[in-house]
Amino acid sequence: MRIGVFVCHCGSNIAGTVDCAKVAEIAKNFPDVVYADDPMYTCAEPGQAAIEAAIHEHKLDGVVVASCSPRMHEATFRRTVERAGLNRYMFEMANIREHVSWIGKEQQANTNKSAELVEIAVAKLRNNRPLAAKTFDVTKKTLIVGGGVAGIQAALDCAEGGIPVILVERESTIGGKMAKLDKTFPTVDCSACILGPKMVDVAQHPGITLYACAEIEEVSGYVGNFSVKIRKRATYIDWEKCTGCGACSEKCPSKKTPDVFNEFTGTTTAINIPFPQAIPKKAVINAQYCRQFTKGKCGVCAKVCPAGAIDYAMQDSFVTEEVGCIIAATGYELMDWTIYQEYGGGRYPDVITSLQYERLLSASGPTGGHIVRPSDGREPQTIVFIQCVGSRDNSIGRPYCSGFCCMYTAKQAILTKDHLPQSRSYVFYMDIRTPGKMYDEFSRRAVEEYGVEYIRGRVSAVYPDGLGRYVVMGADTLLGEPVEIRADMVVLAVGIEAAKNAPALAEKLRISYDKYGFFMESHVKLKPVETNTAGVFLAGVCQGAKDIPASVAQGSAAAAKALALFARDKLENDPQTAQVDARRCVGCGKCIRCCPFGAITETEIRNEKKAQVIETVCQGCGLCTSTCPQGAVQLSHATDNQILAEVNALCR
Amino acid sequence: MSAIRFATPDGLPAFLARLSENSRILAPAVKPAGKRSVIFEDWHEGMPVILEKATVPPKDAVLPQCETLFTYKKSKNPDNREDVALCLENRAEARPTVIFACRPCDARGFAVLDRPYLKGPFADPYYKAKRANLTVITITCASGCNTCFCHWVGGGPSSPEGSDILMTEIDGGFVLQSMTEAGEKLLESAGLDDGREVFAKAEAARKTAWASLASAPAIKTAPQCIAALFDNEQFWQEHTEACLSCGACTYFCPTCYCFNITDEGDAFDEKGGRRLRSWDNCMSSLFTREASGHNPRTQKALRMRNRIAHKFSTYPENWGAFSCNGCGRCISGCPVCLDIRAVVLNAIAAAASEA
Amino acid sequence: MPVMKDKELRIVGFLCNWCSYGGADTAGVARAEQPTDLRIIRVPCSGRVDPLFIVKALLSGADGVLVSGCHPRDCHYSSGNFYARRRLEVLKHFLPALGIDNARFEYTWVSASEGQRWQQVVTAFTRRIHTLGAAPGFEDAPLLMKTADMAPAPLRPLGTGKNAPLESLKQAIKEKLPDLACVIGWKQGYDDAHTTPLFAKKPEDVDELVWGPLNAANLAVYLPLFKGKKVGIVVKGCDSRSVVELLQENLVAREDVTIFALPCEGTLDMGRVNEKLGRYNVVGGIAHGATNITITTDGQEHDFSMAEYAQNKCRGCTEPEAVLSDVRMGDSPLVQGEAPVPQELALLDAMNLDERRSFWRTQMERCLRCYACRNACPMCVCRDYCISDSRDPHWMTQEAGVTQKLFFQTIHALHLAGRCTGCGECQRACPVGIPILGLRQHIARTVGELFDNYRAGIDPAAVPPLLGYEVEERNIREREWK
Amino acid sequence: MKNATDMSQRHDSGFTVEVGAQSGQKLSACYQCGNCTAGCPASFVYDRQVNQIMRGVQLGMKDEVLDSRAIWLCLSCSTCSLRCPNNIDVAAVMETLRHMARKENRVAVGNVEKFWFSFLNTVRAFGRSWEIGTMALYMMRSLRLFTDLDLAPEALKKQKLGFKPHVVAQGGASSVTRIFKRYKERAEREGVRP
Amino acid sequence: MNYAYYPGCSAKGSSADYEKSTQAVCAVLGMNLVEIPGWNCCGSTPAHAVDTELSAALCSRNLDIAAQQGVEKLLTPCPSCLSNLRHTAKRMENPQFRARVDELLDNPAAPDFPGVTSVMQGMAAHCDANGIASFIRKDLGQLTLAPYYGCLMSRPADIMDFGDPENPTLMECLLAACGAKVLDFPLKTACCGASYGIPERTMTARLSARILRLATDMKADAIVAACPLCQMNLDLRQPQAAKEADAIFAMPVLYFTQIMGLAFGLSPDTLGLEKLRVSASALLDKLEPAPSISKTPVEGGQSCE
Repeated sequence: MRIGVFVCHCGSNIAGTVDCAKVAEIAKNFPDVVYADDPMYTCAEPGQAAIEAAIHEHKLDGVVVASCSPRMHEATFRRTVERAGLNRYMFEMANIREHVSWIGKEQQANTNKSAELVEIAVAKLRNNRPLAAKTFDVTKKTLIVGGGVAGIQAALDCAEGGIPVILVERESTIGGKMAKLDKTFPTVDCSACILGPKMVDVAQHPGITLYACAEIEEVSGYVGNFSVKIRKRATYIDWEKCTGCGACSEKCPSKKTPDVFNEFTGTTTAINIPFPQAIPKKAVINAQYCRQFTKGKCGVCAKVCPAGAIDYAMQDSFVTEEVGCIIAATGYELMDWTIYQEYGGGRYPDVITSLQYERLLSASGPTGGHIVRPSDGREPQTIVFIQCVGSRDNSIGRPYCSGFCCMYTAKQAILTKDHLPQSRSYVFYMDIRTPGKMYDEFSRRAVEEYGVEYIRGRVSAVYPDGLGRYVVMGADTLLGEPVEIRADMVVLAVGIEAAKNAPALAEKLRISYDKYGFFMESHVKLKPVETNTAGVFLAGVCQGAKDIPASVAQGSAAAAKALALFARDKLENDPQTAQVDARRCVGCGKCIRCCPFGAITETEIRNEKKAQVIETVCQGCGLCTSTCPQGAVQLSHATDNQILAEVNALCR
Repeated sequence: MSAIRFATPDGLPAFLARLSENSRILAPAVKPAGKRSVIFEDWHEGMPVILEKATVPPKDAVLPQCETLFTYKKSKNPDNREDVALCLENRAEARPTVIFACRPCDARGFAVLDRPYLKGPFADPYYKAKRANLTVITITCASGCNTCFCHWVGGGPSSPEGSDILMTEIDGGFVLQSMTEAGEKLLESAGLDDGREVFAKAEAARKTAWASLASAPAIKTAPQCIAALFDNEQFWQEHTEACLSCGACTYFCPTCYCFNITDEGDAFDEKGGRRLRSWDNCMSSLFTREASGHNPRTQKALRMRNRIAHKFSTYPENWGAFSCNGCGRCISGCPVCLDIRAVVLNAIAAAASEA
Repeated sequence: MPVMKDKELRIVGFLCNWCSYGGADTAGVARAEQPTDLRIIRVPCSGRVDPLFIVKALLSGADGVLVSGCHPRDCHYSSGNFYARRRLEVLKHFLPALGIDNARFEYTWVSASEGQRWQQVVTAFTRRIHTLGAAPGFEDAPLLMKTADMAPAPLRPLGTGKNAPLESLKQAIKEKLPDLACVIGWKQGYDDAHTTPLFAKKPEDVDELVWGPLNAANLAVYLPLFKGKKVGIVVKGCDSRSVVELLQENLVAREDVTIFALPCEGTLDMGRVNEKLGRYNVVGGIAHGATNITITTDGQEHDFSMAEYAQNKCRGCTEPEAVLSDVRMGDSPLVQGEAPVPQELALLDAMNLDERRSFWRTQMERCLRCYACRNACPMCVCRDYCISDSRDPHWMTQEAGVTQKLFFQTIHALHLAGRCTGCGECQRACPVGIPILGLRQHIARTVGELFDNYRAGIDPAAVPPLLGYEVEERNIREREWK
Repeated sequence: MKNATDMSQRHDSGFTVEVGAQSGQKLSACYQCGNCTAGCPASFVYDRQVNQIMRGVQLGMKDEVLDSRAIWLCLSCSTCSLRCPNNIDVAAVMETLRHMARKENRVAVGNVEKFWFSFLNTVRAFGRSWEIGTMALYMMRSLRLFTDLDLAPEALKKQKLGFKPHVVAQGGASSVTRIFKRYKERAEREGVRP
Repeated sequence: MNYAYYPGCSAKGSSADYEKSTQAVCAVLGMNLVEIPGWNCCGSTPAHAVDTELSAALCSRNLDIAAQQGVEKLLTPCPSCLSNLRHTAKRMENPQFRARVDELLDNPAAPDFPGVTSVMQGMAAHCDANGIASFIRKDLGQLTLAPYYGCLMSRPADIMDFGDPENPTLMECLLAACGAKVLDFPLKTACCGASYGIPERTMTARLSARILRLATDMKADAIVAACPLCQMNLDLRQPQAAKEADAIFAMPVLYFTQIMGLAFGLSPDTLGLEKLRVSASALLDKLEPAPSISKTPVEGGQSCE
């Protein structure tokens, strides 16, 4: 081979602690190295041009760049060598910045280490082979997990862009958390009025297939060709027949079923449609409370259903969809605030969550929009809002800010004043975080126009005073004093957490999640919608706390990513895939067993069973290579011989 | 006129010590284990003198398990990195070596090796150097053994072929008789007592040994018979079914001399590249696998045919003697007790019936 | 602490591209100072790190090897690190069997965001390696010859199987023979005192079948050669485990193999039998007692009691009867007690790391690299394509040094992890009697300890431990970096 | 009128580090939510609230902190530590400050310390505490002769208080005395206030 | 069954009734409390407020005695003693700290100390709720009780290991097992003012008043305490609290052992009820003989642990 080595100064980033010229000089003695140089900025336009020129001038057939991390510029330099006519895989990088110059100050040790890293790279490069990508067909269809506002937006945008959409929703209706809200900040317009039409669009759009009461069971495949098995939970209603007339829930005798949609602020019937605007507007039986299931007899709904849609024998069913990309929009849940024993741990009926309060405010809620105390149905006069319950609290492992609580608390305090003009509202806060258009103005209105008392400090404890009210023990740190309020009702701005089975879904999608269960984007700033798994995108709070406008924006962004992906008819694979040497293969199938992607199948060559890699499915992990005892499967670009060359260069 | 000397058992260590002043001594050493083995090892003072037949023959002395033929280094011209100089360093090394207490069959092995390595159109310089520096002291066998068959193939318990000195145990000691000039020279300076008086006892012992052997079947026709069976795959398959293809038989055969050549290391490395010659094994599929992947002998039966034919047919055709010398190690050491004698006899019988 | 005070040592790191390499980058971006000894090799996934790379590095002069991947559950390839965790943990346990301090090898999980953790890991590991100092080699270890002690009492009475219903078995084989290409068994070898495999194709061949303590060879080794053909095989209990393992690994189809089984009363250690028989011309006869056999050579009688001359493995045997069979005859023997530590393993256990290096150097010097151990192993299914003699991949050289030889034994042992049934054919086949079975026993014990007492070759439907994983491993704990 | 605090002058970072080291707490984790103050049962008698003390420590305002009454009136009930969202053991910080103040002989609420010593003196003498003895000593020390006089009749009537101290048997009392003696000697040797 | 026992100084003085009732109730339960010989004061709050090492030396001496006796588990009724002993055991795990403490002691302390636990937890471990119910001789069904642990019993959580530090429920479990109605008393772990009754009377009075006020408003028949100091503040100092709060309290404050004793049919005298400042006679009037010796299992748990 004829190898050229370029040892980058990176200004003073590398040259500050590494003698780059000396590294280049040492590199000249490495086998097959015919050219070495130490440019100032290799990645800059002149640096790249110099590589191209050297390839031509010195007839190089392999290039090593010693500079920053390959995670930074490998793609850049691969394009560079390709421009000069080399295969992009005839290139290796030595990371002498992040792994050398930035982590140590001793020049001699750093120079020596850099030279060795170049030596490893040369050793590997001498074993490299040109690789070529394969093209494959794309299934132009998007699957969206979660029908909250982010998922709805993504679905509508994709469908409008001409891409068929499969929308999978865990609950019996789409709408997510937003459907439970009364009004939305900062405009205080009705949540149902702005979300409702979008939900109807989803139902009516011919390009959107909606599976409600459904969850992702299995995901296989890869970008362009995912195969997703969906579990449709038994609803005990044949939705093909159900007209959503509601006759069943009118007659249902099990009226003490907890009302999930209303956040348990009231009860409902065992068979019900969660709310009038539900999409799909279909009934579901809660088998835990339905007498037909608990007692074995009842059957009232089956008798009254005019469509004959009731099917007590229904089982979960499965459907498999082939799609080209997946958008995860699984949203959030409120954390279990009852771990706060100092707020009663859920034992005090008038200490409620903000989302429950939202249902009390809502005209379609259990109280018809009247604010009353759950304990005795009386109108509260003094209401205390406590912010950051379960947010920014290291002691329970939730150091993050939930993002939108400051705004909705201001909104709820304003609405409270609208509903109960005589009432007094207090908001305990640590910081007011309102970085949005018209946001801070909105929260100021709560103080200036609605007379909400903002008290800067946390609440240490809430307890009943024995006389029907609650003692709220707080501090006003601006005043420098502890304060106490006798309240009729306490509303907790409970922090958010990722949806309960988000980690399980992440594992199925092969994407990462942070330690709180929020999905990891590819790059915090520059790739906030992509994940590390090609073809899987994120939208909404599943990626991190955000409010409705941001969720909608990210839904659209995810849809744009899907549309961009499908703008091409064929995709190219990464040629760093496993290859089977059929002669070496004994057909034991160990690689097939281990492959996380099902990318290896069994084939027959001259009556002998052999393994075969489906190159477009292979993701290049190399597990098969380390599994195969006879070394018959080799991962291109990380073959045994390539890694052995590196080991040998280091250890002798 | 050969030199004849006598040594008492107690005198042997001193004898060896004296030899070791100028030479490397390879003598049998016992390796205790669940399965005990006897290996030729560098002998030095203080080690016991073992006279048992070794598990592995002393072939290694002239044909090492792996030897570095030469090393090669590349260096770049500092002024022009494309100008690369190659430097070879020959590693043919030959220290004066004495093999002590091998058996006549082992010694005959050297005679078998000598033909292709020295007597063909090209002499192998590495082998030649080692062989020229080798002196072989052979202890004659006192009896036959269940797996030995040296007398079938032209040898015997006191066959002198390949030996420089024959050593025979008699009451109270050993008679050492030089068979070559080198042997004579060695014995003359060995500081041993004269043995001419007791030489008759040695001759008697050798005769007794001969007499103890069961009579050998006639296998003179083996070369033709085996050649005749070349295309009889069924014959070879039947006789190879139990074979594991391990080739252990070839590794402790005193006459197997096939080798493989590989290059290791990097020419630019400090240690340089090494050209290695190592034992190869015709019972392995790898032996005949071509670079293209094609293999003319994929079946172990064909490989077995090759091994048997080489020993009893093709080698005799080329060199006029069997290349098997009947040491029987391939029988006693085979993990599944394959018997080369049976194959040869069956081949003669099968050829007869075919004819 | 930029550089350790003493001279740099050779530390090799294998880092997965997605998490740990990124974590090391993050540490660099944060200018987190680290010792300079480590050299990082980037691999796609920790699952790509064949444990053999680590052994190769350690045998070739590395003083420490560090593997780092994504945290469990966070693997970019979803499960690569789960497999890695099992394999690397097995290696971690295995290294001391060779005499290598396993503190020289560590694996851990560092995510791309954990720059600080990476700094901590590198610093702690480098400090650890400096505390251990440069790794000692094998080639210059002082010689140390040791042999295993006598085996303990067997778990069942050993015998010669003289009362086994051999004739009924022959009859049963003859009945099935028309449907089979052949039935593999044993017949008399070159003399009465040795047996050799029998490949019975005709009814009269079946009459040659013998049963008894001379049937040491494990015939399961031949089964893969008949792949696709219907064959019968006569098995001892231990052999049946090899058959089960072959079935489990798809190397033999269940419908293609008919298993004939008799209860085994033990087999002789032919190495010691031959040693006692010494040099002889002819076998005059062999007589089977209930618990001993008498071999007459050149007119002299030699008595071999099974209690004394049985193979070591027979004493600890808990499966004298086939674990899987189609035709089974004879009475079930009673096995009492727990299997003791096998002798070869006990021998290793009794040595410290320095002694083990010396031991292996001493033993390995006489290895001929004939690979009879490999070819006799029923689980060595690579056969003609063993990586020990290939150039691509090029794991080994032809050099005759101790490290090359020991590296081959490591390849064999690691490839057998979770698959070795302890049949001992490797050691039995070794023409120069190297006690290599100890390495396989060591790894089998580790597999049992880590994976719920898993034993290879018991259940054809089991998932071999190293081809599976648990998200939460019960017996593998991540070690802390403190 | 008070001038603005000159932060650059005020900041005694050594003090901050010392408090952190002695208490074992990460003081920079405090983000001034005020939960400690909100939960503190004694806050109403404090001159500076707990969160202000924490702030003072963060800023290195040694004099303000060590001269505060609050650190003497802290009840050691640990409510602050329990409620702190940042896992700071605030009670440990308060105790550390008390120790530091004592060692520098800055005792803002003398009576508290006098009471402690009265209590400990009876322990030193008898190995166990003796309530009447404690009270007597305290009244003498604090010159508050009427302390709890209102309770005396009831307490005496109910025989709540023993007129005789409980002395530890088996030489235990002298063993305890020796503990105090060694403690005092060591403190003097190390130059701190015992 | 014998249990090693550390009574604490107040048992020998101001809380003799706690001691008396503890001994009596434990005797009924089959727990024989054996004082470790030659124990000394743990130093209480003053010792650790003055110096941690001094406090640890005083506690270590006691733990050492117990260790020398071969004790595995040491019981103490007093939360303050418990807290000091447990803190010391934890701190002594630090070798440097231990060395400093050893300097103060006659002999270096034993390397391993026995575990220390409260009498209340000891009872729960000894006897499950059904077991306790089997000793009931009086029906407490008419009593509404406010359980009060004080601040030390459950805090800090990692040292004290007493359930949820905000909401311990062990006492509720015991009292319910005895048949009483138990309030969910929100101030159960609030501070009563501790020993500041002497140097800072108003503080303690106000804190105690808060607790008494809530118990009164919640219509408790009595507050049930587990700490000698708390009981003294709430009972003996009740007039001071009332004065401070400008209220009138008549809230009996009993030890939980006294309540248990009443349920077990022990005489007021045996339980030292005469030592209460606020008379418990109203309580005694509400007791009725148990309808039958209750053998019915108590709902909701076999064990209070």
